[in-house]
Amino acid sequence: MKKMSKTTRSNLITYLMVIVIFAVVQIMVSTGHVSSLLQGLLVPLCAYVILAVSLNLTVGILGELSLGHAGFMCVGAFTSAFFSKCAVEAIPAAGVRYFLALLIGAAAAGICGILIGIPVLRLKGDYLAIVTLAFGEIIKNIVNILFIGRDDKGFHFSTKDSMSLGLEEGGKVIVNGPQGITGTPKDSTFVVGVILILVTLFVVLNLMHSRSGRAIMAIRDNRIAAESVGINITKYKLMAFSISAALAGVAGVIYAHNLATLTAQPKNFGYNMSIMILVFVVLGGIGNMRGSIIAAIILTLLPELLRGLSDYRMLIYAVVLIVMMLFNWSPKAIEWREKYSARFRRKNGKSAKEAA
Amino acid sequence: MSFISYLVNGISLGSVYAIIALGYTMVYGIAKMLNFAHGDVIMVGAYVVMTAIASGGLPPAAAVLLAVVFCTILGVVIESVAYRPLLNAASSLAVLITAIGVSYLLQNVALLVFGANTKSFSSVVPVPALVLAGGSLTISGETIVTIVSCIVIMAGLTLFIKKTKAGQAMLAVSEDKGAAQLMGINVNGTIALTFAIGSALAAVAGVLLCSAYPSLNPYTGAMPGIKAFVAAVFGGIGSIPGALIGGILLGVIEIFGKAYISSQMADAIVFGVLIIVLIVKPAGILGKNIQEKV
Amino acid sequence: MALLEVNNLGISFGGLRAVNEFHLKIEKGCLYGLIGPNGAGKTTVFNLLTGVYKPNEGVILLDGENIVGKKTIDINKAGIARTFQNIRLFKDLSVLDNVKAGLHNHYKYSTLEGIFRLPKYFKVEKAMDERAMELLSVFDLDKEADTLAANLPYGKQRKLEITRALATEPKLMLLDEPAAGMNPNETRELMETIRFVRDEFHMTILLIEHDMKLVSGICEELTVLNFGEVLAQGDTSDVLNNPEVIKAYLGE
Amino acid sequence: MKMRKVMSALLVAAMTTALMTGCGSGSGSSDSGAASDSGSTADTGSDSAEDSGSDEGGKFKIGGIGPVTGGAAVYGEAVKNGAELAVKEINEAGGIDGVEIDFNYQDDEHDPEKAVNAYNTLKDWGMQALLGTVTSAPCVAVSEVSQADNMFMLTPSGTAVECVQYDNAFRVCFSDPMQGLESAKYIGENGLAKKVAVIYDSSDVYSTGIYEAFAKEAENQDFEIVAAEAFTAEAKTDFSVQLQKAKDGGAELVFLPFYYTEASLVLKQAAGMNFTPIFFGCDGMDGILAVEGFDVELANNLMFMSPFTPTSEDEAIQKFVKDYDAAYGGTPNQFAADAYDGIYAIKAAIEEGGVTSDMAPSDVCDAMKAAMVEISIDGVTAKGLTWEASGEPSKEPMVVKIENGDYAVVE
Repeated sequence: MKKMSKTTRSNLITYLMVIVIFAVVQIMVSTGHVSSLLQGLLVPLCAYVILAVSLNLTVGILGELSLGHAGFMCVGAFTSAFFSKCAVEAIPAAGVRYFLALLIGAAAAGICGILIGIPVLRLKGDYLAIVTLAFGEIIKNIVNILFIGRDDKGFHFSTKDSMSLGLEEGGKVIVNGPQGITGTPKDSTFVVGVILILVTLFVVLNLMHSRSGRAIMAIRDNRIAAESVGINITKYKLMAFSISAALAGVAGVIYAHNLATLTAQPKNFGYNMSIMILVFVVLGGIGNMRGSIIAAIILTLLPELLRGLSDYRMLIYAVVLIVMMLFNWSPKAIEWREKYSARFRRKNGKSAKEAA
Repeated sequence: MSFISYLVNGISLGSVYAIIALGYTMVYGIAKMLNFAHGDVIMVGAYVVMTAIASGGLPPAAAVLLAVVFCTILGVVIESVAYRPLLNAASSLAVLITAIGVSYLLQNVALLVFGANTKSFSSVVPVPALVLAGGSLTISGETIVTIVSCIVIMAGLTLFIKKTKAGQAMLAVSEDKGAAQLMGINVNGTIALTFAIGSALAAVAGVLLCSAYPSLNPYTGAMPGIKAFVAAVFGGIGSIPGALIGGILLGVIEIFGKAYISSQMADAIVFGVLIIVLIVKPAGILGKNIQEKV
Repeated sequence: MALLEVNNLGISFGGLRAVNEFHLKIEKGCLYGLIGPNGAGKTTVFNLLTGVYKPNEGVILLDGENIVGKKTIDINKAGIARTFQNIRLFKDLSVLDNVKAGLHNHYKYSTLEGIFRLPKYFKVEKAMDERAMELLSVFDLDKEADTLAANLPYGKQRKLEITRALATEPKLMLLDEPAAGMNPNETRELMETIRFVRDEFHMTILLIEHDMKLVSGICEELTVLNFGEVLAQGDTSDVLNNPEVIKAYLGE
Repeated sequence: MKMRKVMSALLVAAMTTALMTGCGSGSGSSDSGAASDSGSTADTGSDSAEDSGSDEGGKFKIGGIGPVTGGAAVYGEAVKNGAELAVKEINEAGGIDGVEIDFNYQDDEHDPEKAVNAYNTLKDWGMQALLGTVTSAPCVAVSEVSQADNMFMLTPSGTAVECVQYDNAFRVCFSDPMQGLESAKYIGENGLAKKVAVIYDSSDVYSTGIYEAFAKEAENQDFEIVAAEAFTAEAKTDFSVQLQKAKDGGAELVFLPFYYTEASLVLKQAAGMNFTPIFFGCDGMDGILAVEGFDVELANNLMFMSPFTPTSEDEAIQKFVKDYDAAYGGTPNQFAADAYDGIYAIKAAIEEGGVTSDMAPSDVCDAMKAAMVEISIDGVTAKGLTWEASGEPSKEPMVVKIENGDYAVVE
C-alpha cells in the first residue's frame, strides 16, 4: 500500500543517512582527513545519538517528559563495566565479552526502567519529569557510595569505603565508590557504535510502526480514548519506558567501554546530562528520529568546534541554543518561515514555468 | 540539644529553598513553564549585592534594593525576549529548553564578568547570633533573618494575591488564560509581573542564601535552584503555601537525613522522600489533583 | 434478556447528586436515545457505563453480567464502545491508524514479532489494513486513510470516532452527541449511517443527542434525564409528547 | 519546514568544513586558545614565539589541559597562568637551547570526556608533550589515551594514584594516599589531638582518596577518629550536621581533605556554632586566603599540608609571586606553583634527554621518560625536586599554618 511505502521509505532514508555519514567518515579517516579530536569524538557521539533516539521514544512517542535518562545510561555503563572487568580474564575474546556486556547493560537498565516505571508512570507531565530526575540522582548517588571488591572468597560489598570491604591479600577493588571503575577494556569502536545506532533505530522505528507502537502513540495522543478502545495503558507505557531505558543502557555500555575510567559525576550521569539529551530531542524535533540524530551530532560537535574561542565558547553555545529554539518553535517564526518559503517556492515555480 | 540544632538548621535551609521555590511555583502557576534559569537569577542577585558593596561602597540595605531592582528588570527582559515568543509553541518543552539555554547564558556571562574564582560573600545581616541553653545551642543571625524573611514574604505575597487587583488577575490567568483574556485582563502584562515578582524574590533569596552559606561563584544558583524546584513540586507546584511547606520539609529532611541516616546518602534520601510523597499524593502535598474532564 | 440493564444507578460528586436512581433497559438491536437538558447528567451516565467513574450504588448488567467496578479497558473488551462529546481522536495518527488502534484487541501479534518483522507481523498487519479499510469505506472515509486525524474536517472527525469505536467490535455503542456541530445535510447523512451501522453490524446503539430531528428520526426508544433523574422513558413518540418532558425542555 | 531543513543542512556543512580545515591550520587557532584572556604581558610570550618560531620552523609544542570553565575553573586558570608565566620566562631567556616553547592550553571543564577531546585537539595541533591535566578524574582518562599514544605527560596537580599509573606519566604534586598518610602521621606524631573528626566529599576522587589513606594510617597513630562524615557535590552548602557530629564527638581536630571553596563555608559555619577545634587540610586548602571577601579571621590557626607558601622568604618564590601578581593580579596558589615547576621540569627533561623540536611525540616521550628520573630542579614547590620512575616526585610536604591572616611554615 501507498502508506506503507511512505513510512518504509522514510525509515530507509534514516538508515541510509547513518550509513552514508559512517561511510564518509570512514573514508576520510582512512585518507587521514579527520583530526584526532574528531576521531576521539566518534565513539561518544554514537552513544549520544543512541541516547537521543532512545529518549525520543519516551518523549516523542510515549509523550512523557523524562529528566532521568542519564540514570539509565549510568546503570548500563556500570553493570557492563563491572562485568567486563570481572570477565577480562575469563573471556579473553573481546567480541564475545562485549556482546555479553551489551546484553547485561541493556537488561540491567531495562529492568531499572520497569522498576522505576511501575510507580512513576501514574504521574503526569512535570511531576513525572521531576520524579525521573530524582531517580537519576538517586542512581548516581548510590553508584558513588558503592564499593565492590573481589578476592578468593568471592565478592564483597560495602557502602562506606574500600577498607570496610575486608579484602584478603591479593583481593581487588572493582567498584571503588566515587573513583568508580578503572581499567575497563576499551572495546567500543566506531564501527560497533554505528552498528548499535542502526540496531537502536531498527528497534525504535519498527516498534513505532507496529501494533504496540500504535498503542503507545494512541496513549500519547489521548489516554482516555485509548482506554475506551481497550488499550492497556500501564502495559504500553511501561513497555515504551523500559525499552527506552534499555537502549540508554546500550549507550552506557558504549560510553563505559570507551573511557578507561568510569566515574559517576554530575557531568556525565547527573541531571545536566539528562537535560543535554533532552535538548537534542527537542531541538531535533519531538518524535523525529532523524532530527535527534542530527541534533545530537551538531550539539556535541559545537562546543568542540568553538574551542578556538576559549572563554566565549559556552556563551556562544548558550546563545545558539536559545536562538535555534526561538527559530524552530516560536509560532511567529514558524509563520514567517512558512510565508518566506512559500514565496520562495512560488518564485521558483514561476521561473520554471517561464523557462518552459 | 543536637536534635534542636538540626531542626533549626533544617528550617533555616528550608526557608531559603522556600523563597526560591516561590519563584518557581508562581511562574509555573501562571505560565505553566519550568523556569530552569530561576536558580541563576539568584546567583546574579548575589553578585550584584557583592559588587555594590565592595566596589560601589553602598550600604548593605541599598545594595539589596539595587539587586532586587536589577533582578526584576532581568526577569522581565528574559521573559519578553526568550520566553514570550514560545508561550504558544506547539510543545511546552520548547520553552523548557530555552530556559535551560538562558541558564547556561547567565552562568557563562557571570563567568566572564566575575571570573571562575569562588568569592566569599560577606553577610549583610546585622542581627547577632542567639545563644541559648548556656552556649550549647547557637542560632545564627542569618538563620533568624532567613526564617523571618521567609514568613514575611509568604504573608505579603498571600495578601498581595488576595487583596490587589493585580493579584486577582494573576489568579485568573493561572486558572484560565483564554477566559482571563476575554475578561479584559492583560495576560502578557500579568505574566511579566509574575516574572518580575519571582525574580525580585530570587534576588532576596540570593542575598539570604549567600549570607547563610557565604560562597559565591557562577554556579552557586544551580543546585539550590534544582532543590527548590523539587521543593515546589513537593509542596504542590502552583501553590504558594505549598512552596513554603515543601521548602521547609525539604530542608529539614535533608538535614535529618544527613544527621540520622547517612551523610553520603543525603541526596538519595531527599529524592527518595520526594518520590514516595508523589506516589502517595501525585500532585504534591497541597497540590490540587485535577481530573481530566471526559 | 435485555442486552443492557441498569438499575438504581447513582453517583455523587462532593455534595452534588449527579445521577440518582437511574435505570434503563435496552434490547439487542435497539436504537436508543438519551436526552435531557444541559447538565442533566447524560454524559455522566456514559462515564458510569464505561467505567470512567465508579458508581456509588447500582448495577449495570451487560448481557446479564455485572460490569460495575470493572476498568474501562475491560468494559470495552466486554463489549461497550463509545465516542466522546468533545472529540477524542488520536490526532497525530493517520485516519487508518486510528481505526487500527481500535482493532488492537482483535488482531494480535507480539511486540517482538513487530520489532523483528517476523512473518506474522506482515500477515496480521495486512489483515488489519483490509479490515480497517473496509470499515472506513462504510463511512466514506477510505479516501482519507493517509490523512492525519487532526486534519480532517469536523464532521469527518465525528465519523472517524464512530468508525474507531466500531472497530473494537462492541455489542453496544454509546454515541455522545454525534451530530454536534454538523450542518443539516451532514446530520441527515449521519442518521443514515447510524441506521446503516445498526442494520449492517446488528449493533445496539445508545446515543445522547440534542438534535430533536435526529432523535425523533432514528431512535426507537428514549429516556429523558432531568437533574440526574429519569423523567420519562418509553417509545420515542410517547415520550416526546409527554407534557412533563415538554415542560422540562421549554421551561415553565 | 523547508527553511528549517535548509538551515540544518547549512549548519552541518559549515561545521564539517570548520572541523576539517580547523585541524589543518592548527597553530593558527592555538593563539586564541593559549593567550586569549591572559593580560597583555602574557600575550607577548606566545606571540614572540610565533614570530621567531616561523623563521626557524621549529618550536617545542607543549600542550596543557585543565578546566577553564565549570566549577573547577579556578584550578585550571591557576595552572594556565602559572605555566604561561614559566613559558614566557623561558622564551624571553632564549628558549631551550635557543628553541622556544609554544604553549597551547585547552579547556576540559573538569570532565573526563572533554579532557580526552582536549587531548585530541592538542594532538592535532602537534603537541609533543603534555602538562596536564589539572584535576584527577580527567587526568586518569587522559593518562589512558596518552599511554596508548606514548605521549609524555606531566600533571601539575592530578593527585589520584591512577594519574601516573603508566610509565609515560609523572606528576608535580603529592599523591592522594601520600597526603592522607602524611597528614595522619603529622597529627599523630605531633600530638595535635586525641580525638579527630573527618569531613570529606564522598563524590570526589581526590577527597575520598585522601580520606581512605588517612583513616588507614590513623589506626597506627595515637588518635581516634570520632566522626567521619561525608558530603556530596549536590549538597555542599550546609555543613551544620557534619560539624555538629564532630562537636558531639568531642573532636579536638577536624580534618578537611577537600578544596578551599567548601572549606571556607565549613569554617564560617563552625564559627557560627561556636565550635573551635584545630582545622587541618590538604593541598586543596591552599588559596583560602585568596578568596575574595573571605574573613581571614576565620582561618586563623588553620593548618594544611602544602608544598608551596607564597610568603616564603625564598628568592625564587618571591620572584614568582611578584611576576605572577604583575601578570595576572593576585597571589598564586599551589596549583600555579605546580604548573610553573612543571614547565621547568619539562624544560630540564628536554635538555637532559636531548630532545629536539622536530622529534615525534613518541620519541620525545621515550627520551623524556628516561630523563625525568635523572633531573633535579630547584622550583618554587621544592628545592632539589627529583622524580622516581613510578612518576612520583620526591619532595617533603610542609605544614603551613595561618597566623594573623598570613601563611607561616611550621617545623
